[in-house]
Amino acid sequence: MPVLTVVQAINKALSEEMSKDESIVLLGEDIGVNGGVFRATEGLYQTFGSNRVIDTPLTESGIIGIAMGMSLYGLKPVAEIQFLDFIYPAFDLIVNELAKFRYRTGGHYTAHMVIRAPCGGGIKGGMYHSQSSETYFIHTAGLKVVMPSSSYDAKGLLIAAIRDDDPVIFLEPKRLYRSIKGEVPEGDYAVQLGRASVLTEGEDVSLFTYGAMVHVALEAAKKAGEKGISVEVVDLRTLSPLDFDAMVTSVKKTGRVVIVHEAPRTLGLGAEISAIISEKAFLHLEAPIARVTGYDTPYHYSLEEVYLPNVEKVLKTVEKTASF
Amino acid sequence: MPVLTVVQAINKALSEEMSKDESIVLLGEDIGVNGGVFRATEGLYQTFGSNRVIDTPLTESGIIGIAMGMSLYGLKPVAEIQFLDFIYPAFDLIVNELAKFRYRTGGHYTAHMVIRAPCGGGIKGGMYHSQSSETYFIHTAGLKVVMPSSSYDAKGLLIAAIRDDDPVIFLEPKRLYRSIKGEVPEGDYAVQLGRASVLTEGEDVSLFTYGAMVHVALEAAKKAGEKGISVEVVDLRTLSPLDFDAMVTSVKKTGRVVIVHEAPRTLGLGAEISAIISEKAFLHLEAPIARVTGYDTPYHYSLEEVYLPNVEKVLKTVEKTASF
Amino acid sequence: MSSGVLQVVNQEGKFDPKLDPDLPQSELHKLYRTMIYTRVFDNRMIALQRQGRMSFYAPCVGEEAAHVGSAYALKPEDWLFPQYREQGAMILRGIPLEQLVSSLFGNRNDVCKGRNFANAWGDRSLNIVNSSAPVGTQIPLAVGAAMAAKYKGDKIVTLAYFGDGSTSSGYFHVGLTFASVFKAPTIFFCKNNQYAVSVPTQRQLGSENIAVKAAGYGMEGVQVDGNDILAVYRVTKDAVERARNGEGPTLIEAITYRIGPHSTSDDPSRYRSQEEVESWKRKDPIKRLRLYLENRGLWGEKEEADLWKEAEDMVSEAVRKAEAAPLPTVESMFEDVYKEMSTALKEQLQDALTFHEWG
Amino acid sequence: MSSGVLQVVNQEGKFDPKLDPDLPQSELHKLYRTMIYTRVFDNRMIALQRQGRMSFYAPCVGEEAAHVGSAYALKPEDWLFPQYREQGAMILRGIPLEQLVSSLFGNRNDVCKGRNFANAWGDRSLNIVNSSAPVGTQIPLAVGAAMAAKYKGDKIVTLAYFGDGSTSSGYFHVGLTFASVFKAPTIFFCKNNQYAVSVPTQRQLGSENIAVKAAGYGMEGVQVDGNDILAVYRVTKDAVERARNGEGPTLIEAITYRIGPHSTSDDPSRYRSQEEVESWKRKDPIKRLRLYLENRGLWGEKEEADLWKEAEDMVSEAVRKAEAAPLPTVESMFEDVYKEMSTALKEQLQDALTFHEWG
Ligand SMILES: Cc1ncc(C[n+]2csc(CCOP(=O)(O)OP(=O)(O)O)c2C)c(N)n1
Ligand SMILES: Cc1ncc(C[n+]2csc(CCOP(=O)(O)OP(=O)(O)O)c2C)c(N)n1
Ligand SMILES: [Mg+2]
Ligand SMILES: [Mg+2]
Repeated sequence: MPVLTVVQAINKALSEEMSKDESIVLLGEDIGVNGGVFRATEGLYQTFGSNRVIDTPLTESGIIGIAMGMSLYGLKPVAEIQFLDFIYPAFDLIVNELAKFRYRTGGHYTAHMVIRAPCGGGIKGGMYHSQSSETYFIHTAGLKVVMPSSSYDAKGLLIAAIRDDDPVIFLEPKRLYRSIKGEVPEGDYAVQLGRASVLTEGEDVSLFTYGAMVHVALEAAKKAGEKGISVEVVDLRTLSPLDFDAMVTSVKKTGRVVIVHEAPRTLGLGAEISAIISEKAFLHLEAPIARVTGYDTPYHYSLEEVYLPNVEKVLKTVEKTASF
Repeated sequence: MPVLTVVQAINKALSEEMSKDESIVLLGEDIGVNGGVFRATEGLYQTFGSNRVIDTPLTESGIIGIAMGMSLYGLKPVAEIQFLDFIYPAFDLIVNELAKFRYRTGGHYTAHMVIRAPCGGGIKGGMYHSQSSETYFIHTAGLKVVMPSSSYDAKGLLIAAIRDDDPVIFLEPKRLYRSIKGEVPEGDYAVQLGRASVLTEGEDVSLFTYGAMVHVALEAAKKAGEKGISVEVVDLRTLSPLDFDAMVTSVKKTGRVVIVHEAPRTLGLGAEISAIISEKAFLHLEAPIARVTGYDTPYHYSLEEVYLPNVEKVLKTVEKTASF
Repeated sequence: MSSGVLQVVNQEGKFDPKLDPDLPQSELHKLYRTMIYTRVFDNRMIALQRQGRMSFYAPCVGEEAAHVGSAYALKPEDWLFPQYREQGAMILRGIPLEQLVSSLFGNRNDVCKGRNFANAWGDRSLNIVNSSAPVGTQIPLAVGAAMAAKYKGDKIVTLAYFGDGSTSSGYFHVGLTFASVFKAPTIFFCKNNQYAVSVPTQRQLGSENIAVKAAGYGMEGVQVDGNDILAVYRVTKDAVERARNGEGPTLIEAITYRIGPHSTSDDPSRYRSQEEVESWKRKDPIKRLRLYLENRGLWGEKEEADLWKEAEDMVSEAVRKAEAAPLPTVESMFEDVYKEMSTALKEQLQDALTFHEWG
Repeated sequence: MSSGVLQVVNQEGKFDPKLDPDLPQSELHKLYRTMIYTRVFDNRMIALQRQGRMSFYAPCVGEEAAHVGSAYALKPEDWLFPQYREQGAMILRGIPLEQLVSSLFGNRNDVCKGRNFANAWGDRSLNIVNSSAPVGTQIPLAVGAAMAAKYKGDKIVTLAYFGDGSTSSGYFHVGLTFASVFKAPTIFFCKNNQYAVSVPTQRQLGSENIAVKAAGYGMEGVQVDGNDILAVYRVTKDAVERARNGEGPTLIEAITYRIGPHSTSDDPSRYRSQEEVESWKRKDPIKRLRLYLENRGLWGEKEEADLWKEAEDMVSEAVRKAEAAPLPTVESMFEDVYKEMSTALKEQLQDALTFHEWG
């Protein structure tokens, strides 16, 4: 099986799906002639032409509004937002139109489309090229939210997102684009939306995470294992709708939970996970649910190593939780 | 002391502060000649003139962008968004500029301003005139978020918000505008931001809530009291930054928590409260933390009574939590 | 009307034969009939609201020619993106009166399952995309649909309605920008009814009018007397033809006036004079078409009386049926958030059903 | 240059005496000097990035005349809202070179405490509002500041810089709408450098140019040769005077070219030809002013060599000092989120300090 980086896997998903389905078109800034600032759409303009790989004017509300109008008409657009940090000019369209269209039209009109956006930190991009703002989308009923952590999932989840009948916000941890490689099958496969994945089985602590933090979590789990703590790392993969069952099953086994994400702490996804577990597995809990998260400050440029959860922080928190 | 409705109290706060401080100007749609669609700015145009009560073009990004530019120059604008549901065209400016200005300029430039917006349901306004989207703002570091539940607090908190050096999102539960009356002192007083208020002392269950739901909670607490359950109702008032201490103190006493808000459940403020209490008072908890919230659907027009938390729902949940 | 504003029929019903589109009698009757139905519908909905039988309504009295005339220039396969004040266009294209009322009541017969507040009509089978409340969002959506049609090779156009206030929205700019860059077959139809709630048009623009904004996009821009249905039809038809021939978008400014309140919650006496309203009442678009028809010998007292009676009866019938329909089911509240109901929503539905039984 | 585009000095340094603003020698030298410093600064920052000593940089090579000439038309009390590619305006107004570099390094000496990524300069004491990354947001902010100044009776103007790409943003529209409705003393200065990253200007607009968009706002719109610093100064000065006299805003389109990459992460060979770049290099704004100075006998070889040497030395010194400064403190990461640190942030600071010790 070919070994691809995450960004190559994304490129593959786009190009294979576009070959199969003429109703898929791409829109975004610099995605055509230039192949995308992260090269996610490299070569697609050459293969599929300017009618299907559309370099747009510089306006995110335009990109999303136009893509959505196209989807109402029956196309399946995949819009790229150059950095998740720049999605907010389209926030009204996403919250008030995209998320509510199926609902408010009684299921008659639907927006079958995907918004792809590089997210998260770790590339020294400062507060406008590092945001993890998934909360805004997870809180919005009507949207699905997905974030892969590996090349395999990147391709499989993107294919699933493109085929999904609901609007999907597809968040790509940009620091994994080139730093993570993995085997990726040629051709058709989809990773089902809404399903978490247990990456390491464990008995002592459940570690729930997603995106780039999966790799931090795995490293911390390994180190914890060396110290005799057995950690179950669960990659959520789909952030909305959440896979409750996977989480509750794991907690019933371990009784202890650490949640890791790089998004700010207050009302980051960790809050919801903590609340759900309290509701659904209260009597199984043997320690407080701990969160290791980004801080409630704008993302810091020169101190990003301080800002981000790292292996040490996760490890210490796992130890503390295990020994509570 | 005069008895005022909530909307009259807001009007008073605006007019008294404007009389004292020339740097306060108001901006919004229909706030001048028309006195505001909810009449919150009634009479102010006549008193302070068109330079201080500015009827704007129909663009929320314009209103917030202009108000913010004014605040950088040293004015203290109070911008009205006609319904919170229409704030999103300004979301980019709020998240990427307003919330981050002090931070990114090293404290040199600050945005001393307030955004007022009627929020919430109960007036048969459907999905675009009933939203409770406080999560988007609470999750955003750099913003303060306030929601009063009485006439007294409405005036006192708005005065505090107008005087505060940080940008404040001031959310006004529109269904209370005329349905709630109360004594409001003439003249100067402020209700400190960041402080919750214990409305009824209780021993068995802590009930955390805010805004219009306070009145539902009080009613449910009364009925619970009749059944022998003593409920402590805490009105959070400031949603960001949260008053941890008040909550933890209450939980240490009762060991049982019910959270009520009309915002959608997933990543509504209840999630954060639940997570914080798990973290800070785990060993005091005697029952799962329960949430009574709006559902994860767009706000429903004709079934709003089903959508919203009501006294019965809260009461049943309190009973269940008390008897766990 | 000032120069540069196309007019075919003047206030007295005199018309310029060179400009008259010369529609057949049956078609003229259809237009007239639609406007009368619309007026009757509006009046009845306002009455229902005043009687407390409906929560809210936004009438279009005085603006019927602007939207009926423009919608009439479209083919059924063309797509319409309404704002909310185009009742006549809904009726012309064929949304049944009972459906319009059911939507306002939010009852179980409503095709949108009672979920929408006021004037949010649409119908997929008629290529009318339901309007929503946020001002301006329909503009880029209409452009996107037009670009999709062009991509698929469908020879259709899209038309977006919006008001003078909506031109201040960022969506106006991004919609016109995309349309001009991609030569999208879209008609941007602005109903300049002089107010956005209480705010007069001069507060929305520094330019002398709205049509002139087209130049900033290298686009055709025209002004038309919005109370003259034949003039409206003419300019829209020209724009539609250009768009269908691949010559790109047009911005149309139809000059009209909102005779009624912004909505049943609005008190227009706070921001405009009765004289102003009266002066515009004299320009009533319905009267205008009637005078034209009479001048051409195509209409009389008897037809007039019969038509009003018929419209009143049809609207009464629609109201009667709609008012009898029950509320939507609790289950339906949780449908259509996603195509398949999520686990969380299934749980929440159970919760709602439990509590609904107590209620 | 095409007709309608103001030019004072042509590519060969020939100038039209009737249009020449006739600045004193010392002022001309100041402008020239600022452009040379800017060029040297740019080249050095690119070199630092290539050497891995800096993470990212966006140069302004080729565009110096457009922003230096326009900033020069302002008084110190006027407010500047930069985009990010106006290094020369920062230098002209007096931000110390060392501060510019410290900001790029994000070190402890940076007045913004090392929090910003690339080119986010500003200085409150110089009335320069720090730029941020999101495209276009500075436009309404500049209008708001101008309206506030007008309200306070301060006779100042505000100037917002933005690029051709930024004209597609909704902020462009709402900013110009407010400015025209309220006659705000704002100059909208568009540096049309032909590209927004890889996207050429024609992809941003259906209109033939950017200046024509002013008409849609009833606003003055002018085009100027952006590589001719005297022409830029002239049109900006006129606009500033009009604004200061209460005659409202102006949209200026300065036609120029980005000779370098969009940023150090960009590879322009993917989207434009070397010939195109070469043809614009021949229009170098620095060479243009030098030829003008030489033609007027105000500059020679010796001065030229000395100036380059001086600029190189000053930039070296600034880099040396900035590179020696330590990172900001962990504490400082939690400051300025709010005026007072919240309880949650205090707890988080403790957390960070704990973990930072282990690291
Ligand atoms: C984004 C947004 N802001 C505010 C409102 C409240 N609002 C509803 S209609 C309206 C005025 C619209 O004016 P115009 O576009 O001229 O249309 P008209 O009502 O005159 O037909 C306003 C301010 C809204 N619906 N959406
Ligand atoms: C809202 C937003 N979208 C996308 C970007 C990414 N981006 C940064 S600069 C730029 C191009 C800007 O072009 P222009 O306004 O012409 O200025 P120039 O870089 O040419 O000076 C883009 C797309 C951004 N910073 N902000
Ligand atoms: Mg209007
Ligand atoms: Mg550019």
